[in-house]
Amino acid sequence: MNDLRPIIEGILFVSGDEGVSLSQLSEVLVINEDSLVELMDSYMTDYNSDESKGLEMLCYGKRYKLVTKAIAHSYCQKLFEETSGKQFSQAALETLAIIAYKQPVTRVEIEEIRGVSCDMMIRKLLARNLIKEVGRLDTIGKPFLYEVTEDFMDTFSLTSLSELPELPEYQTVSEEGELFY
Amino acid sequence: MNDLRPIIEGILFVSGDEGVSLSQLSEVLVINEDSLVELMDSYMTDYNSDESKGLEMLCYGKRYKLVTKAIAHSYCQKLFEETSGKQFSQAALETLAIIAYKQPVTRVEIEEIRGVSCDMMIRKLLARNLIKEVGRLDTIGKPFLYEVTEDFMDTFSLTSLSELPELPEYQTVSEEGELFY
Amino acid sequence: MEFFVTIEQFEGPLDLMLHLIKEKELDLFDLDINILTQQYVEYIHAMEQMKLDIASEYLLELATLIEYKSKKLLPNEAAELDDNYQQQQEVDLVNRLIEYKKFKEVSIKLDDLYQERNLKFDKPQSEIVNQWIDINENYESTSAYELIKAMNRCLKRFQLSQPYEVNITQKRISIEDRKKQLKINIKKFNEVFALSNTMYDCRDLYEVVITFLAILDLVNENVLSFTIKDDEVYFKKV
Repeated sequence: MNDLRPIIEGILFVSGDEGVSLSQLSEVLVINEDSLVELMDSYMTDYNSDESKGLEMLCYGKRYKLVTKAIAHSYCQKLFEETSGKQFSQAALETLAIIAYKQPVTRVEIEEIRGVSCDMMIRKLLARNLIKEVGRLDTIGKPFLYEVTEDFMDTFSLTSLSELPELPEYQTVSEEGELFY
Repeated sequence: MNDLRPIIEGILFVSGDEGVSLSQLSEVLVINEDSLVELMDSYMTDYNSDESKGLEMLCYGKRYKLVTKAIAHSYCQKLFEETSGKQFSQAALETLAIIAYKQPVTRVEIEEIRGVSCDMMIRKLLARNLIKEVGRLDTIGKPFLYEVTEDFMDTFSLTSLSELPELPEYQTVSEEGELFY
Repeated sequence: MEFFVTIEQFEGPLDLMLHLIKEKELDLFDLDINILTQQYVEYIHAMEQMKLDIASEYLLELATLIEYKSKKLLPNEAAELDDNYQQQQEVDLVNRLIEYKKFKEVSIKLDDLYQERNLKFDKPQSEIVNQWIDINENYESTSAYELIKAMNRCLKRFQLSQPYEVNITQKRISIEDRKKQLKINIKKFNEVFALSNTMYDCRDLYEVVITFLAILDLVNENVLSFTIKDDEVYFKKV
């Protein structure tokens, strides 16, 4: 099976920032997805622990891609004037966090938690392809439901949503004024 | 010096099809060109004789770049032929996006933004009736101006171009550390 | 009372309340809403006096808090039902604050993940892929967001490919360095060459001027001699 590794590296390289999905790989390599996941897991472990390499394999959602290791960052920045100074605003991060943890979720639900209007922010996040519409809730006004995208997972280095940092647990207060968990 | 290798691999990776010139590398790595040539020669020999790799390092003129080894080519070809059959290629989408957002626009302007030649792509999009010629710009060579068509609007379910998702604001190269939104 | 934090620094009324709770060392989990209300009202008033625009969300929350406070101040003749309503309101506010606080905290962790990921670069899809895609098929209807995604890719790449060479020209070559370059360049020239030959690699006016000054220097140092014929200056290696 190891002779597939160079081929996989080649495919990931050509695909670039889009990456390749598990199902695409499984189709072209003619190998079933379960075996492929196993193969990819061990390949990724070996790949990412090889210190002679300048590249790293990422898995997000069910896509794989190659990126440079962090050590090359400052050099690449020098070379390309990269604009990695780009940062998310607190408002963007909060909105993304709510969607990621509560998805699928409507705009109104997000606004209830944040206490401010999120209309513009949602449109910006849609435009950045970090969230997507996944249908409508069957209620008055048929509001859109939002979920995060694969791009979101890639942007925040998540293999799956289960890798999201744990949400802090606080006791909430019941109506009787008692605390419950 | 071997600790420079992963960094070099990272730089070559990021620079993609364009590759990196010897002088750029020398400047970024703060190493004189003669020593760098030596370093690159031995790195390239090692790199290209490593059968576990799916990539290959090329040097032409005084530029270096990474490409996929030939063994992976038929798989890559299959991948992009089969799984993206009815979808737009990245190149097609990019060209269409530029025309839609910037129309009327000349081929040269599109190429400036995409950074690659778009001649073939424009001909394909014209043939598919997704874009049309709408006159010529009154400048040297009288280049054609392009706009998107009704078919384009249909394909992307738009009733007017004003419905196009808002483009996130990009910083110009010199600005740094500003907020996304 | 002085306020050092302006309202623009908050993500909304809940964020402001959390700030006040922290600043006044109130206990979120055993919150005295009277104190919070008083702090909030004072803050909003101070901001208003500074003629800052205050978004309607803040004012809405202000109205709710004032309603709450005024009801508490009223003589307790109202029905018991109102009492329950009071308590419910209090509980609701605290729970909203707790819920908001959770997401505020986790968004900081998300930002850490982003910063980490940000140190790793992608590469664009290889151009060769274009040769493999047959675009003469009928296209499936595609979301307009695919367009913006494509546009984003272009713009990002456009920034990435801002030629590094531009930076080098901005560094501005010195006359001394240009002289060294010229000495190498003229080895490739014929015995006699025109001034314009020496300018072939100049990219802007600055470099033309520097080249001219360097040439003058070389003449001065007797490396070159010159003669003028028609409108062109010719040089000869000495």
